[in-house]
Amino acid sequence: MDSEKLTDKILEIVPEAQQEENKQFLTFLIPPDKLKTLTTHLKEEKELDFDYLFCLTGVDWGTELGVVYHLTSTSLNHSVELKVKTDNRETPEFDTVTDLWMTADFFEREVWDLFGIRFTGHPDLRRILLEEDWVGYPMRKDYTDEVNIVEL
Amino acid sequence: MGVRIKNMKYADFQDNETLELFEKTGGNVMLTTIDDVIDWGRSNSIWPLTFATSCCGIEMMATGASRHDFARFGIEVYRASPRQADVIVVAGTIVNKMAPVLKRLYDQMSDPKYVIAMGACAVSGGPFFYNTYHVIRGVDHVVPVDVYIPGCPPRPEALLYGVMQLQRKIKLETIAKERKTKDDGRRRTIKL
Amino acid sequence: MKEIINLPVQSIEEEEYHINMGPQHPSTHGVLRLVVTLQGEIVKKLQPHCGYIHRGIEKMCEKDTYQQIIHLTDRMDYLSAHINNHAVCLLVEGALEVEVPERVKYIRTILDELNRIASHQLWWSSFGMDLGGLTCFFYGLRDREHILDIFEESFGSRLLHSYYTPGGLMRDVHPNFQKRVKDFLKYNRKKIKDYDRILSGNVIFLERSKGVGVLSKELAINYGVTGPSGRGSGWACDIRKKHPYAMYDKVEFREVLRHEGDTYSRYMVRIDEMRESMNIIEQLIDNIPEGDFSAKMKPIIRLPEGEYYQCVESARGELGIYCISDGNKNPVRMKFRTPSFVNLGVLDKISREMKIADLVAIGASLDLVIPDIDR
Amino acid sequence: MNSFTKYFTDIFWGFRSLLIGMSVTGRYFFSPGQIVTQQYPENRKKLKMFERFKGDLIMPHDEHNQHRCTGCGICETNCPNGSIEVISDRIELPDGKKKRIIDKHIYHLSMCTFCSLCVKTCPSEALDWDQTFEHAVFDRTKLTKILNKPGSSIIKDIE
Repeated sequence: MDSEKLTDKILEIVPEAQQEENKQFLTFLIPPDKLKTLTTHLKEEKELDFDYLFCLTGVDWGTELGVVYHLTSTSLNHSVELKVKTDNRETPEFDTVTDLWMTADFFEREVWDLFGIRFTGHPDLRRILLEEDWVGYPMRKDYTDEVNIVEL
Repeated sequence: MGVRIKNMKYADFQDNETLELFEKTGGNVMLTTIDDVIDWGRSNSIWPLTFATSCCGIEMMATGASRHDFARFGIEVYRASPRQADVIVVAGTIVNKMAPVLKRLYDQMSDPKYVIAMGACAVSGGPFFYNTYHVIRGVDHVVPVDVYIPGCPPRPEALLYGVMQLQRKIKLETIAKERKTKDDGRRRTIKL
Repeated sequence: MKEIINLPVQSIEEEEYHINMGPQHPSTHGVLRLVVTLQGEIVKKLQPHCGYIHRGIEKMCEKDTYQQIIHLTDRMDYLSAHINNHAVCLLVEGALEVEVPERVKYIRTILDELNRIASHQLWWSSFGMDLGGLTCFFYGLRDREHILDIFEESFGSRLLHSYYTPGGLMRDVHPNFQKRVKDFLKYNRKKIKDYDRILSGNVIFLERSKGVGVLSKELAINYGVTGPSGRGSGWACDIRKKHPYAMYDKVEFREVLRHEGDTYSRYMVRIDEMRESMNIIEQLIDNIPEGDFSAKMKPIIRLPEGEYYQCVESARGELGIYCISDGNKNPVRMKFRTPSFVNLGVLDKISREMKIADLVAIGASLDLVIPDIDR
Repeated sequence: MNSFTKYFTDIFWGFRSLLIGMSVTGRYFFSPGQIVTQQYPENRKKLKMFERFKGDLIMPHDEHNQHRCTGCGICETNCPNGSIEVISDRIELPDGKKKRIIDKHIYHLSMCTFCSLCVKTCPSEALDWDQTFEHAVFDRTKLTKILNKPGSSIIKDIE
């Protein structure tokens, strides 16, 4: 499917989606509550068939926290990049995509570990890299740790 | 000083002044002979623990393999259990989560036990000294270290050289005195 | 007495218990901890606990310049250090739209493939060792030393090179480079036959690897298992074919695919890949063009504002780098989609209902590098 | 009958594969020309590293005890792990100009990762790699080195 058709299709499913400028991928900013609907459609519909989630990234843009999903279809060879953002730095929360792509299991645990973004419906949301009793989320921009970090 | 390893002369080694600090003080003829025999045995059969955390572990494997052959030094077999090991070669970064495990492994080893810090990460934190939140800056914050081998990663020959340094150190031990517990003075952090 | 005898005794077959493999365990290849729930000898559930070598490389990248990031990526997947460097270099070159000289492309491709062979040889050694064949360990590492000599002659280090820079190479390759590589290829062709004779046809090895840890193609895609492990399940996921970079669109090579999806097919994919890598090198080594070893770059590299994703085929699978830049010399966010991290996720799924001894074989066949998981 | 033959063919192929494998090891056992083991401390005199081998950072000095380092600090800023510290002084030249000269070029071998960025970026080519690799010591402080020799000065024509 070429990118124009894909854009139409995604806008049909989620009219609130905003397309963003990006040279490499078709990028959409999705409202967090529509994430589940869109990803389910992307995965399940035969003509979209996004069966491979190749990257899931947690990002701290300074004021907003968010997650970037990179999806591609192994059969139809088209890819898309989805973004969700939230202002809520205390208890950021998005829907999980683990039930669609099992890759997301570890990725989401990592994002929870390093950014403190909670994923509703994730089967086993524990810290994956740091100890269970670690305080704070180290990849956030405002993370400070005077004991462990030596600044250059 | 009669400490000779293989056919390396005393002057060929580095850091002889620190070695002289460790030198034993006197002893009668009988005891020194027994010491020599025991130290000869100990220094030529130091068995390492299979403990590799990252890149330096690959060089440690390379040292154990055909080209460099660890076993020529009596470091015959890698033991998977700390109970059977004499030396722990800390090859790689030690992070906060791993430090308790390393400490426990060290505690489980039976005396006499030795530690070689191999590679920049184990010596001082190396590339992960600054700006990171989860790294122990030098394994000597966790366990006392006998020999430091810098390099990232050190060549297999450098590891063999470090092993010879350790053998020299073992040859200076005496059974008359308890082996110095390593916490006095030698375990210090370096101001950078 | 009677009460004791009449106590309800749970038979061992029904009782579940947990054992810890790792963090210090010879067969986890590093500091991975697997909490295995067993019933008898059958694996019922497996929980990987990583993070025992989590060094926060992504956090460090936010304070480093792009040249400095290259030396950090060496330490992620140390067995394919060149390929990791290549990913960062391609990311920077793509963002700045720099055209690197042909010579650089040739040399980079050759070095990448040499690195892949070295990585697979080390994997072969440790895989054999995990299955009880100590001979493999000595033979694999013996042949690998030849590649390391080539590396060391040109840029002075054996394992972690930091040889690529954005725009080119740190310095030109040694004049002996071509001759040494050709000698190595001649040598290695014979040795790979030895590998087949020692392990690939061995009856004990076949018993322990065929039908063990079967991963279907659908599962491989759903779990994102890339690299030789994914291709062992029949999924054509080679980045060198899908998104060619460097010289890969100019050379001819076969994407090695097998469809059984078990440990043996993952093993055979890697053995065949070594041969394919040698074919690629053979096509390139005689035609390295003369020219500069680096394009002109500014001393301080600033990527234009935006987001970039670059993937390369590392020895373990798809290595992706997602980078957000705000126009400064440091990235805002640098995410490494490392292949081992993703491949580890499937270990639980494919080792269930297997014997615990098979778990060692399955874990080794996924070729996990632990610092690559934890970063 | 079928399982019976299968049983014996399996045994036959099993033995065959084992013998094939053992023939490889046997060949190496009886061909001493293929010995690859290096006798490290014995061959120490002959053992030569490759000329590009990165063993240790040095600052080459010429016969007049002069080096090429201006103390600009570019190596310090380029070092990814802070293993170089340049401490420089400002002195006043006879003609009234101020000039920066190097006081100490401190190099932490314990932290160096041999990425070669300092050697590459140095504008006056003052740094180079040495081929020594025998660095193991008992005391970590010994790994901090001062690269410029005592009493050394800068070669005249370098700015």
